[in-house]
Amino acid sequence: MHRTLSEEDAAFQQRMRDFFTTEVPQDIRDRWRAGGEVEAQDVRVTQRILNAAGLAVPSWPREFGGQDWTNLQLHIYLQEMQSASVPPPLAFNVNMVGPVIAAFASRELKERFLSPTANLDIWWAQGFSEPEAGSDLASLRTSAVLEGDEWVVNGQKTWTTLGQHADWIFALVRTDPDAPKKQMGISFLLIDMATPGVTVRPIQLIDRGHEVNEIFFDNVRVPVDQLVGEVNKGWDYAKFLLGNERVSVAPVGSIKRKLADAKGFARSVATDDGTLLDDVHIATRFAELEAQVMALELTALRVAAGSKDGKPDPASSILKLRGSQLQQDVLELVVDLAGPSGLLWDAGDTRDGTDGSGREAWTGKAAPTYLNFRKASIYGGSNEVQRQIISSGILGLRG
Amino acid sequence: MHRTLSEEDAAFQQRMRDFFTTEVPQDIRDRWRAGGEVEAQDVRVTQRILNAAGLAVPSWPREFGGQDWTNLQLHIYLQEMQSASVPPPLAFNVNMVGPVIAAFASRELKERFLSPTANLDIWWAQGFSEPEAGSDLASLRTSAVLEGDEWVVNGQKTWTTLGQHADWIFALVRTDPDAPKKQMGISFLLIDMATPGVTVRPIQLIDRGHEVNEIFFDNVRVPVDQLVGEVNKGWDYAKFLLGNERVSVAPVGSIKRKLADAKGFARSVATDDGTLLDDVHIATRFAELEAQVMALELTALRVAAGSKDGKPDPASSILKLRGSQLQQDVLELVVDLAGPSGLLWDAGDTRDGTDGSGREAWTGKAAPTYLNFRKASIYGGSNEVQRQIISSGILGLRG
Amino acid sequence: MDFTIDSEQRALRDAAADLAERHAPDYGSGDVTVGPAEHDAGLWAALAGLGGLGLPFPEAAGGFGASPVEVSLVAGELGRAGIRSAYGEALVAASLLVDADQTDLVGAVADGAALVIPALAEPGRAWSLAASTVAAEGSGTGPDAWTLTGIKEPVQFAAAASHIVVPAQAPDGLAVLLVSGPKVTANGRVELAGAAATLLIGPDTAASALARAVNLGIVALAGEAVGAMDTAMTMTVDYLKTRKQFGVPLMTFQTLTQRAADMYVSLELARSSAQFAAMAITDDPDDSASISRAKVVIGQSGRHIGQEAIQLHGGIGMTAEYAVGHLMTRLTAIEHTFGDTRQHLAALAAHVGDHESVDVLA
Amino acid sequence: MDFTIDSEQRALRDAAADLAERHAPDYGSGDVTVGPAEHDAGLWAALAGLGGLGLPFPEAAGGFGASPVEVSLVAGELGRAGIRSAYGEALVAASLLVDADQTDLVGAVADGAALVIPALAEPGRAWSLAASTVAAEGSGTGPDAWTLTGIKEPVQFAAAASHIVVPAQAPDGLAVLLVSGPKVTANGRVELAGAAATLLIGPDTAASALARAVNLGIVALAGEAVGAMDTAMTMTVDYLKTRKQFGVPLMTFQTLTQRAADMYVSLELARSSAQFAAMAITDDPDDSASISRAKVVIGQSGRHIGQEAIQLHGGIGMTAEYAVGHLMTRLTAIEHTFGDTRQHLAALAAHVGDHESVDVLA
Repeated sequence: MHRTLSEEDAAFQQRMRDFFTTEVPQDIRDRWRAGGEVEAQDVRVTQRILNAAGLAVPSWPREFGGQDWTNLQLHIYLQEMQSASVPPPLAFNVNMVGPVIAAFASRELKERFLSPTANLDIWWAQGFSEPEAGSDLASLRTSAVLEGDEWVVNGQKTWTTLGQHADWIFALVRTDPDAPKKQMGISFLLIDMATPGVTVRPIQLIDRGHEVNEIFFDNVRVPVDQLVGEVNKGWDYAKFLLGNERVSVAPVGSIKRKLADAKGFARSVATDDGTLLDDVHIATRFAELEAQVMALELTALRVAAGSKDGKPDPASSILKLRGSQLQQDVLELVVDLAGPSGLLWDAGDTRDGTDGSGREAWTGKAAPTYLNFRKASIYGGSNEVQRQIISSGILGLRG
Repeated sequence: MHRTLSEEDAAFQQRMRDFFTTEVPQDIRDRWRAGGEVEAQDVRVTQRILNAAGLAVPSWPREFGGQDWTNLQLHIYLQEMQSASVPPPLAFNVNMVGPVIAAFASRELKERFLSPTANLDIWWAQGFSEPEAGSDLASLRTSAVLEGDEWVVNGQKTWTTLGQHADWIFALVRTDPDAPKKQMGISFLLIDMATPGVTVRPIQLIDRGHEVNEIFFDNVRVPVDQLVGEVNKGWDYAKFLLGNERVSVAPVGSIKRKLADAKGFARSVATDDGTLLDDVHIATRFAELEAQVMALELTALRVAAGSKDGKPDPASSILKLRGSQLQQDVLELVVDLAGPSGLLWDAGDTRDGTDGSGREAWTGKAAPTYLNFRKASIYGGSNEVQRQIISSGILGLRG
Repeated sequence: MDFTIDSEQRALRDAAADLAERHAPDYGSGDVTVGPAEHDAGLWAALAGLGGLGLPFPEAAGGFGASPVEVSLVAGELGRAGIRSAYGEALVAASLLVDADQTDLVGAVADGAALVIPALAEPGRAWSLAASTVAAEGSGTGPDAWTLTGIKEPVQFAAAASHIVVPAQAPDGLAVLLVSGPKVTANGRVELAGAAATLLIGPDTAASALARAVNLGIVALAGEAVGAMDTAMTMTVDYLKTRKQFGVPLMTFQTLTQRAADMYVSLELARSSAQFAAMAITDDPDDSASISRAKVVIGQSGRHIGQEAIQLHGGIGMTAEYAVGHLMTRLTAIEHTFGDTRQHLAALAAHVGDHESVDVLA
Repeated sequence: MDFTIDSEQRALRDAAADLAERHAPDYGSGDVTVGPAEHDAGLWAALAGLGGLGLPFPEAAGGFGASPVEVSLVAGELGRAGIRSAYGEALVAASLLVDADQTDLVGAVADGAALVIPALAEPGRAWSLAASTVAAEGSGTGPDAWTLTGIKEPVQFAAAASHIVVPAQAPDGLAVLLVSGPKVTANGRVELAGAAATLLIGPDTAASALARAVNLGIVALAGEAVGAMDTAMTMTVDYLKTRKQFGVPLMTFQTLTQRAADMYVSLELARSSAQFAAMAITDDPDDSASISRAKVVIGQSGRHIGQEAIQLHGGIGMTAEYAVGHLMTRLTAIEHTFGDTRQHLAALAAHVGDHESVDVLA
């Protein structure tokens, strides 16, 4: 048990830090750091830079571009990336469909899809959630019926994040409506968004942004060879995917980046006798959040070290649950820092610059960002679902 | 809608304040205020003083010593009593068995018991909980079998508060083991603790105190006329009683008294630059607790005003739930104020008095009192049960 | 202490409820403004018609001789319907106009002819009523001959305002001034570079007048917040009853119903506090301590209920087509208007040593 | 960063677990001390035999040349078994003795011949390492010729102590002194009226030596606390599995299982923090910031788990015959030993502006 990094890991850390802060353009990183709606082009450019350096898909099998890193190195990689405000490789590609294809698809599909997926030549969307299903994912209704050598897909997906940018979508579809359990009879299908019958409808959220969509499938014909693995085994692949998703969603580096930025915000707000960072209540909230984030980061390191052969450890639910809480707590703090300056939302343009009296852009983003991240405890398995995984999977409490 | 008291109510308030602070001996009130184990004699003396003045059983029917007060006056009475640290009339007598006897018992039982119950000539204990039942009160097993003109009682009760002082116990007993529902077949029996076969075993709690007991019944013979109301209707009377209990358990006045005392405690602890009451974190906790207690008190006033004909309003669960939380929060604050001085428990005797350097008695009581009051969210219907009453009884959420 | 309302108040509340229903945004349509609202002239005229804008001010001062209790009732109905307006802000400004004996302008405010808004926020500064970076300079020739320099930002509804009321640093201390036809650049930015102003209240009484005015504004916001919480609560309960997951209604899940119960507790505590706040300043307009306590309770309850309402709904709660997210947005804004929870706690904390306990029956 | 333990550490931990099992209080018997414990000479001799008392100190200084990591492992097993002892206190005192080159006495401490306890608390004063009302006066004839005046109280285990270590106000500032055979009046009260003392550490380095010593003490307490939380968690889970209400096991009630999950999260965060704290001062004994952060996490987790463990048990959790209540009692005491959550937060808050973020991989 020791705190310091080995020489090798310290060198690795330095290499990552250098790469992220010099090879990814500053303007892209500035936009990412400021938050707000995702610029698709920034994500594309960044992922291609990373991919060229072998840094886009480190968790994939070596033959498809992965790295033989330790869990600690993977943590350092993510930490440094988030710390430098580098837009991360698209999760739908890198953490979701890529690993599923690599693990379960035919050699043909692997060769067709993995390389463009790693390079974001294909932008993937996730077609899992449905309006009537909610947390009960397995009750999905979108159907695929085999006609000749095509699956004919009908139904609707929702909450499809960044679906407006997507070239392809991986979807769970019901291929056997008569299966004895709802988890059976589901397949995992790859669908070109340009196929006739696919429609995207944007959903506006309460932060004014457009990041999720409804996707409608109206007699969409999908070649039979675009089904991953075996027919009616889709639920197994989905569980594998969701496990990966959970492991990747303790955004410790992002939380730390935001908390550090928040200190700058606090320093920029004058009070009657100093700045908000001098206010005892505010300073104490920073101290408390730093202690709690430290505990989360340490737990991420410890749990990662304990997980075996890539299988999702139920302990990763701790990271998802606590990570989303702390992410939300930090954004709540930022809204409080913005105070009356946050009561109007689109303020970035009013910064004066000459007399320093203008409103700073972060104040106008504080409230919508806070509201947007209420999603963190809902998507990717709500916090209630994570607690359920912990209580039944770890504690053995089965009601 | 107006804030101030009417002239009549203001006069009532003054009358109560004068009575409690002049008619109840100072030494009794000092002991009560300091907390710790209950002195039975203090409770007896006080209740008799109150009863002589018509202030022991104001909620009872007029003919048995009650008062025709408004709900606001009842609130003022309790508030002033608690504020003056007057030991309240024994709840088992005044809020529990008394009202049940007055509402459901025969004229004969009323005449036999109500007057000595009001005057605490009989100290009652409550025989409801059983070891195997917990929150599921109705699954009780203590049995009563009719033999001639006597009920023969066998079984065990537990968590019997202050049972060591009790002269009589009112108990729920199963009189029809074959009833189709567990709530049926229960009767409400009055039992003299001196009857052969009744045994009391003390339970020590983690505050070192002895306030609860197990009571064993071994072929205890109870005259048939000591059954209240009708046989097998005991569950109805218990529900009536528990409703009354809930209404009476928002100890706003006691919480305010303790919070005010805590300010004095904070002022008595020196820091490197003042006292704990000057510490911003401590002062803010006081301010926050005062705001929250204010909201509770206002809600107690508002809910009391809305309740009709003595029926327990499900809204009273709000008072029980929030009251117990705030009670616990205040005691948690007191432990924090005691700090290292609270690490040993029985410190009252070390106060020096001459040089003022001795430890004050409250510091040694802080931790055990805090621990003791974890009971507040467990007994009288746990907070989980209160939430259940709110969600199903008020919100109509029936799972 | 009496929480009941009389028949006149009940009639006012019912009328406000009707008005609110007519002007309520139709969130389901998907084309309602997301986030801070614009001024709605139609709603405003209706509020004036109801008598809502001059309610708490004496008739002699241009008002309608009711009290903050009536303000709270009207605001509650606006909040319940999800209406976001300048109601609280306009009352703050009007309170200052009343204190400055601007009877005609108060009358114009009350009948809706004028929209007067307080310009309180300054860029890069935390909420404060004690100081200002805006400077006021008088020519010495009378109350109408003052000029202001500096920036107030953001001032919500400034673009629609006929006048703004401006706390500013005068040579002798903090003063309150009136500016007609404020120059609004960009979004909510009021540039006062040499703007002509009328001195309303001088340094002797500006601080106390401002505190009183904000007390009234907080009563309006507290009432509105409770209305919004009420609707969020009702919607959440309905959702738990009707929405099915895993083949059963959500209310089958005890962890959700227990949390709904906690929301209800928060709601009822907030309701008591909002009503009490109105009673307290009806009795004593300077009772800032009671107002701060109520603001703390409202702020904490609003955060709790807003967050839980979304969480218990799941994704649907975050969409612009569903009211719950908008309600939480508004509750978040209310928490940060006229001082947030931390600031009101700090104000209270500075005085906890001054009293033994809080006496609501005083 | 590496959280794994080597085979030597594993052996030590297993030995500590055996020792703890042998000396664990039998709460079920009902005749275990409730509240703060008395010194248990048998346990202490066993701890000395294990090598536990001199673990983190260099062999040259009289210790066993291990590190705070080993302390944390041993303390964890004590905590798990519900053993309450002077372990943390004794390490604080020994750390000061090591800094003062009291090699013989350190040796005596390590083999259990001496019990040296720090006397830190003073009546009517909040936790502080910066000042003292106890005065130290030197005769000028050497380090052994000092006297102390004042009171330290409460000093747990003082009655059993061969020596106490006393921070006191010397003419030039805060110093640390040693008193042999302290005079204990009443419960934990040490009267120092003219007590003869040896100067251990003078004002130049007393503050930093005290901070280092307390850092070590906190590592021991944090380890113990996690052990106690672990047992409370296990007992709660077992209870939910086996105890039936309304005809079904308690784990049928989702509101309880979801709260058990939250307890588990608290436990794991506390575990990481306690282990990290040990690593941090193994690297840098002066890293008080890492220690304060860990103390905050442990304090909050311990409160959460202690309170919920009792609540989920119901009444049985409050009885002296059941371990859970004792564990919460101990967790409450640990939170208030060597500075509580508020005080460590305040220490951290004073420096939040000094760094951009916390780097655990430093």
